[in-house]
Amino acid sequence: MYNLLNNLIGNDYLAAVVAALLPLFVFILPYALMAVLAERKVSAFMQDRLGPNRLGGKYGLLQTVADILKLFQKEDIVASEADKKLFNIAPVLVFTGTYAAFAAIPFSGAYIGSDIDLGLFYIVAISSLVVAGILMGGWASNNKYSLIGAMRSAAQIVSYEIPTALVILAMVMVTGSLNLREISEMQTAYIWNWNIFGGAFSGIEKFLLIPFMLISFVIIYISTLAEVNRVPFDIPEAESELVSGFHTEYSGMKFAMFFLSEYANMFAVSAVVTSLFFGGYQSPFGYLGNTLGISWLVPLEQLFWFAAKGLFFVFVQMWLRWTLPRLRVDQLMTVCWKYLIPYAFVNLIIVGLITLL
Amino acid sequence: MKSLLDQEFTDGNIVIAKTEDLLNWARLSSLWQLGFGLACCAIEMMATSASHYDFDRFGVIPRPSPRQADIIIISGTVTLKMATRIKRLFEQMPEPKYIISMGSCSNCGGPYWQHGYHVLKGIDRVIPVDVYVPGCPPRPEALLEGLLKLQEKVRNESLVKKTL
Amino acid sequence: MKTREEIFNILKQEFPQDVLEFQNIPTEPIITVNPLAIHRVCLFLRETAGLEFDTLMCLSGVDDANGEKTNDPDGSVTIKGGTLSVYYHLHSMKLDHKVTLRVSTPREDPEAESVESIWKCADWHEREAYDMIGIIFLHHPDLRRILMPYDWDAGYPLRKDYKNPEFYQGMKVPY
Amino acid sequence: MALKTEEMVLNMGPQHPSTHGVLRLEVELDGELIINVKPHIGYLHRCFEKHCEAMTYPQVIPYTDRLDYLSSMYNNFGYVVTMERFLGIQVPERVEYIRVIMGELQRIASHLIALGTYGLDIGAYTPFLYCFRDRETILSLFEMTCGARLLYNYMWVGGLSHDLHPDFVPKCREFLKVFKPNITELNNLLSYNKIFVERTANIGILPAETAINYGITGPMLRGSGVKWDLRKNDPYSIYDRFDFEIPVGTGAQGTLGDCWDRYFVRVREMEESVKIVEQALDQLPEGDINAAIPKRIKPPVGSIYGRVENPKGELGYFIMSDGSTNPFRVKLRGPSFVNMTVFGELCKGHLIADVIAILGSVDIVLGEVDR
Repeated sequence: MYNLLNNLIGNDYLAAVVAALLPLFVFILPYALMAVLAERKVSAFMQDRLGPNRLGGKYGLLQTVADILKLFQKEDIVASEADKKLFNIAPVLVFTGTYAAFAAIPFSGAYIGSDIDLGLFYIVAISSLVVAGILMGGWASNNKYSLIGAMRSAAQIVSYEIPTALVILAMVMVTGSLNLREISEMQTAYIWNWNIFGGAFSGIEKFLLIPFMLISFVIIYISTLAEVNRVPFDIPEAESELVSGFHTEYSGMKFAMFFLSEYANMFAVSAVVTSLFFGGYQSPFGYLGNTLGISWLVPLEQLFWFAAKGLFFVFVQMWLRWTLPRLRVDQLMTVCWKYLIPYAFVNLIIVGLITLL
Repeated sequence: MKSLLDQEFTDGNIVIAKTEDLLNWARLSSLWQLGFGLACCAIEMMATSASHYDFDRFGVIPRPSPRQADIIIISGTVTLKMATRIKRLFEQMPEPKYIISMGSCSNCGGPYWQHGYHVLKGIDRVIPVDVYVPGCPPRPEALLEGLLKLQEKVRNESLVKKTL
Repeated sequence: MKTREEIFNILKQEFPQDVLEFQNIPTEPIITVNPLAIHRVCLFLRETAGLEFDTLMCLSGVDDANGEKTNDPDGSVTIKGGTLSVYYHLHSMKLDHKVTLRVSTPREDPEAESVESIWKCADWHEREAYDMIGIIFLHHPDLRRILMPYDWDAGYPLRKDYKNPEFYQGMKVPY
Repeated sequence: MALKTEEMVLNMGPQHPSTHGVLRLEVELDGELIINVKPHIGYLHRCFEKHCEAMTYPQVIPYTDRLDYLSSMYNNFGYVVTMERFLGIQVPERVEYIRVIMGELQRIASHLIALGTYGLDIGAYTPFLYCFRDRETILSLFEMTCGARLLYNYMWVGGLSHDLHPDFVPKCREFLKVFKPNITELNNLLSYNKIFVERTANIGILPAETAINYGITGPMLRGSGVKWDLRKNDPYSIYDRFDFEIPVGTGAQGTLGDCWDRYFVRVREMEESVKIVEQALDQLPEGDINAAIPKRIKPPVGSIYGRVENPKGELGYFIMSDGSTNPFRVKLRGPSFVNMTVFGELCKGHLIADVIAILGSVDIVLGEVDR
């Protein structure tokens, strides 16, 4: 993509800037706006309500636009006792961490922000920035709720990165690559080539892998839920206990950054799960473009499939949020250290043995 | 006699007027409410947010923290002990902020106006109020009407001129 | 199960000095007790077999307003002398009988023993009686105002001669 | 050199999403562990008792509505039952039945809020709205009867303000029919949810001995396994004519007297209330509801303590009369007020999240705690 832009614009730096901004404006911002609205709509329909329907036609399509425009206009309060530098940096850091993760995510065969070989590793590493941002924000607010929320969040995200990493490791063993685009390419052709169905292996290995792939998927989905602070693991911002956790003291645009990055993060983790297990941008049953012989249609179809799969997992996250209660902080840690990590570890060993066959 | 254009210019700049409309529209369509209940009226306020009446249709969602709220609905009797806390909550909210005084108690003391030695007779003695909703308690419909009135007020606000 | 008269007789036998009188009012017979002996009496009522009053249903402070009343020029009343009372409604869940005790304390020096150590729920009730009427409960662990603000200095609102202040922390109090 | 540590004091409320109104909790914390909880109340002290002294006896009724505003009907009920005993009034049969129907519907409505907001405290948002949906139907039944949704002023000394609307009985039956499966739905969605059980079982255990000593009543006492309900143990009105159970906590998911038990007692009580309403609707006699309303209310000199089983526990009115038309002194013994006293005791040694869970299971209404 970068090369294409480079040829088009003819300037290295400009091309880099455009390549960096493109996903933000083409995909992430519209997605975040729609996701916030979708969350409100999904919750409304689950609760016998209608949800926002007064703006932008029948379905309240412009609701989030209005929300963001309003947040722009709000006064930016920094409490007098807050640590002003950290307080201001924190939301930027959280937003950057989330947004940077999108660089290595392959949206389609023709578009990936940065096609690096260490893609997966990069995503795991860069999304840890979010913890630093949250911790900073919580500390700098000089508010007890924020502090407790931030501490909980740090403990939670750091713990849940371990099962995530173990599962990713298992996947790397299976696929032999850390590059998400390559992993997606391996799962090409039809639905049974997806990693969740044993990937590109054949014969007995494939059938041996299927149960362990399912386990891996469940583990990574649960851990990513925890990493993006969604119910039932939303204890860092537990509304009924900690008011709104680490962003209690944030107002206006800084709050909007936390708000949008939460939704962006939801998609980022869903995208990783999709790429690892559900064929990434691959269509489950071949491409219309190939059939018709229109070559430029294929990447667009891939984008569609990628978005559809990612959004489905985002929807599942919302579904869970409006159904389940919240865990307590010690139970959360129990789930991670006593169940997920041992299972993930055993899973890792078995998957490793199978791939050796 | 003034022409149409002159009228536009006396009312304010066209560009400003249009931007203003947009900004006002954004503000009035996303009035996030501070999730804060005081007394009986709070139950009706909850009922307004719940399935049957659904405040969310108007873009109103409850925010637990005053820093992220736009309106505070004073829903119930304000006592002297509570009044100073409400004032602080109000001060913690970022501008622009609006207040709906819901129910007779917060309008004027309600049934407690005469012998209520510990009741503040009207929240407007402490903080400025935008919309008064009468009733004891007001029905959810009445609160919705109050919200629509507030939206009307926000719609007519101006960046350059002080609103009446 | 015992009637209130029987309970009075038992108490009178046990505490001839401190259990003062039995008023047989048809709606609710009342036993009057010495305010400084109420703790002992209550402990006896809870611990004695055959009485076993295990719950305190209600504890209410009352301004009897039986002193000398003078009308002030601004329409309010000042009361001097007379008594403030505390009513104890006891109930035994085991034996299903009830009794009502009363202690009367002088208005100028309203002191009664606390029963907090016998029934824990008396804690807040006594704080409330202190807050509203101004009765001081001796040996109460934490006798502070409970409903009114901690810095309320305009007196005890449920006394019949209570006068509301004009301002509290800069806020006008009357309508 | 050891690091210096100190306890953190966290101030929850008066504005906090889950203090159920304007309660303030001063929580002393060691990390997330609670050392001590001090509740501060009085932020909604509306001078109920002073107003009673200034009003005539019937004028007190609207003020009783505003005490526990989630169970207004029952507050009226308690007051009028006490006054009728004071005056020696026998009310017509129809009035008694209507009162019981209204009282039990109000109990369902009150429990629905208690359960719904409890789910909200634990983090489940949806059950709250489902509960509100059913409550809305009950409110429309009340509205049909007396014109008000929340504060009714419906029961008067000796009678009622309005007779039932002709449509009331069929509508009420319809509601009961719809409502019964909804209880099962609530159970599936929340009560037996694994996370919910994990959060509430073995939390805030209240032994029966402590409960009795603290004067705890209502679902809290029953959650500790004590079979005590004034409707059976000290019957008033016509409750002795109905066939219903008193649900008690069993420790099914954890220890006897934990939060889950208190929660589940409320769920089962709703089922029992449905039974009572059904029986009362079947037996509802005809009659004049205004026959026994006295022209003038002037009780004899003396006092009376009357109590009824409010949805939250024992609601007691201590009314003193000096022979005039105004009460000399009214003291309200609110169940929430007394149940709240044990709260600090329950919280010790738990985590912050449990404070919320315990507070929700106590189910207080600040209007009645502060009066």
